Amino acid sequence: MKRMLCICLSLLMIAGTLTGCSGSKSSKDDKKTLNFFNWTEYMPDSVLKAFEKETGIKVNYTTFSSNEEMLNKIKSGEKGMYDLTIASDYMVDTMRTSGLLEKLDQAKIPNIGNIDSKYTNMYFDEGNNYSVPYMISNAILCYDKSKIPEGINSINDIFDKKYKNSIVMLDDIRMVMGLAAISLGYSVNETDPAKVEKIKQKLISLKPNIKLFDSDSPKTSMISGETSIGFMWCAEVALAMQENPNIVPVYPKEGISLMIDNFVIPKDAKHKANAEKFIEFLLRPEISKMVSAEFPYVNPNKAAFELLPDSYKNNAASNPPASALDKAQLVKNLGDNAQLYDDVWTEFKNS
Amino acid sequence: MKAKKRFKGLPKIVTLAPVSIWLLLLIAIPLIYILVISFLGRNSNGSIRYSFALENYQKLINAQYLKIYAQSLLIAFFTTIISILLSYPFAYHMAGGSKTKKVIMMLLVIVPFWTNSLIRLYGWKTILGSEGILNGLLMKTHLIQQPLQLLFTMPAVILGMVYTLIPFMILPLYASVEKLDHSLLEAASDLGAKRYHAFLQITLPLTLPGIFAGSIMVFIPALGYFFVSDLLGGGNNMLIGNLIKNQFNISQNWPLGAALSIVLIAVTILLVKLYTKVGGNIDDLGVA
Amino acid sequence: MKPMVEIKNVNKKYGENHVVKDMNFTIYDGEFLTMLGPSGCGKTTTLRMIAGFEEPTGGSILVEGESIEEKEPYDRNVNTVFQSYALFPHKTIYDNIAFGLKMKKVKKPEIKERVTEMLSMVQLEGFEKRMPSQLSGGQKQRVAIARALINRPKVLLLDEPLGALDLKLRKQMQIELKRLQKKLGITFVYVTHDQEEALTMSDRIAIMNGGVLEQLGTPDDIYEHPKSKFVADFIGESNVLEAIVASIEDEKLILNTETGKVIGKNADFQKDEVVCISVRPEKIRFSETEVKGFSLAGVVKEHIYVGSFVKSIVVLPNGHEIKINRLAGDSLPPVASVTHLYWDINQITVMHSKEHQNYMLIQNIDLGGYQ
Amino acid sequence: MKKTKQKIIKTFGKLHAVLILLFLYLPIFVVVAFSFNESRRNIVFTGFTFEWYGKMFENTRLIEAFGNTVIVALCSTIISTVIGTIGAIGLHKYKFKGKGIIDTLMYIPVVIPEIILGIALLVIFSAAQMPLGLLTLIIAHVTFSIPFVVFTVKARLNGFDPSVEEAAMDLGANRLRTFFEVTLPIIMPGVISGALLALTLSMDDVIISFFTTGPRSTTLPMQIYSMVRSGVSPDVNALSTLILIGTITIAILTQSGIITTIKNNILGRKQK
Repeated sequence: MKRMLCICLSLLMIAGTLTGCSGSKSSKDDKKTLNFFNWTEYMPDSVLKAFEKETGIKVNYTTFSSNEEMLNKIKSGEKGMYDLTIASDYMVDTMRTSGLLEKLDQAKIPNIGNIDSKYTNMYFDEGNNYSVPYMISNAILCYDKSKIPEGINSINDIFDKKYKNSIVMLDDIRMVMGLAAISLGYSVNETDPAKVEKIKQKLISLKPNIKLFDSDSPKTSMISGETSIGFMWCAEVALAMQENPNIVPVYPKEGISLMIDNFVIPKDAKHKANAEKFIEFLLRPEISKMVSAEFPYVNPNKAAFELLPDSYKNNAASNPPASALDKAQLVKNLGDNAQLYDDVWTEFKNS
Repeated sequence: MKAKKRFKGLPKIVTLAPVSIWLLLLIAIPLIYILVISFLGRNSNGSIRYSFALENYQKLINAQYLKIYAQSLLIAFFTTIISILLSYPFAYHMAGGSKTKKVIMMLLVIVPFWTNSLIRLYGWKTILGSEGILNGLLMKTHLIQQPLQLLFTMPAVILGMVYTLIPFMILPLYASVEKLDHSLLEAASDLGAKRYHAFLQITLPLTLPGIFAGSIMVFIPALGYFFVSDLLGGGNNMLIGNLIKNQFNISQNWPLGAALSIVLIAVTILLVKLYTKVGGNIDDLGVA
Repeated sequence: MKPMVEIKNVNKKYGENHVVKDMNFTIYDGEFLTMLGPSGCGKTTTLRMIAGFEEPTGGSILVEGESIEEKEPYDRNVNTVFQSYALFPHKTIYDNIAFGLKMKKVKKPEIKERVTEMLSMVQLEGFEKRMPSQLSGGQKQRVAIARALINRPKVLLLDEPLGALDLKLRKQMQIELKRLQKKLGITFVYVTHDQEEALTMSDRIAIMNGGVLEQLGTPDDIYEHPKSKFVADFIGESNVLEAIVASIEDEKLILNTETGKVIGKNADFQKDEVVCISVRPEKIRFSETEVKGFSLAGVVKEHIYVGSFVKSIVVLPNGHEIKINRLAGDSLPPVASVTHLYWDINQITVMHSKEHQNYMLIQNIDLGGYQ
Repeated sequence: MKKTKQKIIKTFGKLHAVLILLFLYLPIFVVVAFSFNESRRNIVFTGFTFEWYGKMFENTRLIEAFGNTVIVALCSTIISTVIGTIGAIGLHKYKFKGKGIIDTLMYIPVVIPEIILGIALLVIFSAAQMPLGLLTLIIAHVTFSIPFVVFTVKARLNGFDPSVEEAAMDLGANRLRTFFEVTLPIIMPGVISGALLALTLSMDDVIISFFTTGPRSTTLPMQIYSMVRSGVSPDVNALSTLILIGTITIAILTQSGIITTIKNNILGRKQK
């Protein structure tokens, strides 16, 4: 019996090492690789395969689930471990000021012209020397019209007592506090303690209505009918609408907060040229179209926009009305006030 | 002729050097690193300000944090108590079985351990959801008209904790119940002790080390399992785990996170030392 | 007789605890030597030093003239039978016994043959496939012996191997061990705290106490002529009296004990020296009247019938109880009567006593109304 | 009267045991069931299909992650079991100055929040200029597995009779031979359960792996974690079902070793 046991254990080991080696074929760190560090579910496989076929560059795709996770890894890891990553606007600002980003060689990325001028030369990176916009997502409301026939059109509507225990919210300090700030007409980066106190009180009054917080996939609660109102990313709403037609996106009249995700190249990236080649590849209209097909975020690529099907264009979730975008606010770094927001969030969650 | 001088220390070094060096390099150094950070400050852009500061530890004494600590301790306490009540009869029954039965039951307890814990919690979500299986069944059999609100409540978090940690209670309990030699029980009943007397006076006290070991292996992790409260509790309440995670992520305040972790580690080491003073055998902490 | 094992001023210290003090003795080839003494007297430590499990802090141990105290246990041509048998729980009896040969890379067929032969020698034929947990105490003990003897060691060390057996089985094993030792001619070094076992089995006994070798000699030599109070006390029953040499008449000693005069055999004692007398219970005789040269008298306390003989207790005026064994049927003084005790001076032993001062202290006690 | 009371206790015990096992396996039945579910969302069971198993095997990144996990899990389990076992023997047998420190350090990995251990290890690896990859992953996994191996082996060493080792040396086996012929076989059950625990921990770790892995060496738990983040779809269930079946077979193979030895004992006793 013991002998049989050893044989099967050793077989297992051989099998393991085989699949392992076959898995990481190009273990040598040669020219032909691109280490891409991206959000989960934010880049279709088909695009990566197309890029590999066309350029012969193997893409090593690793994922993270929040800007800060990516920052932690890059900040404390060895320099140049990743060649390309995607950071939201405020994070580009943080990384640029902390010297964690490479300057882009604009000449290598002519397609940057395709990007809608609304999203270039933003506060966090004048002249786009460090970043190229990839996708824009905004946090919007939505509701299930079969459960709430009267519908919702403003943020203050969801504070109504009758919606007790029926809202799914993003588990994201800046977005949720931003929502409350906008409902009071404040800036999403409010630092005046008195106003922040008001935001806190408003949020605490909303707590009974909130059934759960979920940043992973809030759409599941809307589709399964667990909740009748949702505050989530526009793409999540778009995907939920495909599964449950009763779901209606809402651009609250008080305004929304916006987040622009951008390609950036970490400092001392080993394959900077490959990264730039990838950005250029992604900016092509037909490729950008492939991305929007699978991830219906707002696409800043004007050229790609024309190619998109009508279902994308008239779906308000992925193609927000111009009026909503003008009033959209960008979340910025809070610097020393971060602790203030963190205390508010802890108290809100604890209430 | 002189036989070669036996190098006496060799076996001692061969056995102790690897584990000690590994622990010193990869556990002691990180611990020192964390301790150092916990006394530093935070720059506005979230990086570490290399200047001595006690602010992190001062900040720990604020109403919100104390509330979180209290809540986490409460949940961990309930999880431990329920685990004991559920595991004790199971371990007792398991220890009573024949040798093959013991091995099979041991296997049955360990195997669920090996599927991804996250997936199993999602399984519970599917069962307990308002449109879930349980509610569906109850509705179909007209036991209830409205779906019950099972998920995103405190009981759901405790259920998740108990579910994830119960094997850590069963195994040490089984180890100490199995070591109990049954002649003691016969002696007790022989002396006129009725069944529950025998249990209270003999079995329970003797299996205390097992209970204590199981409690430590359930209580401490329960303090840190934030993903259970996020999934089944819907993120409605914060545990120490969430608090620490936020410091490292959203608020990028590593020093405060480090201070919180040092406190958590100190509390645990205190518990373990208390455990040894009570006479619990440290080795019981190991799985049977 | 060729010396097999020589212990040369061997010392052993655990920190300040000096367990074996300056041990010196020789064990001859083919001899059955027993190290006997109370627990903690250093006998097991000495045995373990011969086996190689402990290293002496000083002195050397020679086997067949070659010093081995530096050698690892597995390099010594010595085998041990342990008190707890120490059988390999995960191996069959066959593998247990064959272990030594396997280590010496003996070829398989030869192993099989020698193991079968050894199993028959210890009457365990057919037990090859058994596991140790399935054997009784006696069987386990025999497997342990077989496992050691199969390697044909120069010296076999036995650490209280019969300790765990019941009385009847122990008696039987004592005889078997003796028979095996004579048949194989291997030197046995045996450790026990049971004096009766030592007396029945050994060619020579080494009495140890507190890490010191009290006496080394044949069983009857030790029984008849204990060299020290400890040996007398330890081996068999013995009445030990302290006395002072009143006068010496050629080879007779006139001794004043606390409660009377007695006579002993002279062996280079001086006048007024404090000595100990060791008298075996079966060597003391009763007498109605005072016998010449003796003035030791006491009250008969009780007679206890013990199978083949009668144990009597006589209490001396100072409360000291003297044990006397007479064959059943001898005439005995009635209980509570006064009787006089005497003995043949060649059958008792007089020893130098270390507790000199102690005697001086009690010399001038008023004996009072002795009735 | 006494007979029936005992019977009631026995049946209650059995019933309770079955309920606990049901409690442990309920979600697993759900996970396995939904791996055959037609609809993309794990909410309602629409139809039966093997589609997800097929789709899963096409997903090369999943297979690569599985390969990495198997390598890391096996290497870290073997290393931590070896170091842990001989370490446990050393700690059991010998006393030395820093023993208190090592014993306390042994508890740190059990209690330290994973996120901070991950970051601290990452800082050490980058300070030592070690490129992040399978090696650093294995080192990190060994670090948090060793204590569990040490605990289980030490628990097993509790009842170990040292004279058995002396007997082996007495019979001519040097220290190394004694270890392999005597000590190791006797404490094997402790070593196996320690190894199984280390394997379990390594196959379930996400946070520490996130910080200590390189661009090419994502592991399966990390992959599952990211798939779960975008809503659990049946292909994750399919994957988990396969892993479950795989681990059950390994468990039966290793533990059956014990079952057969038990059988031998029973047979042995009958023979006598």
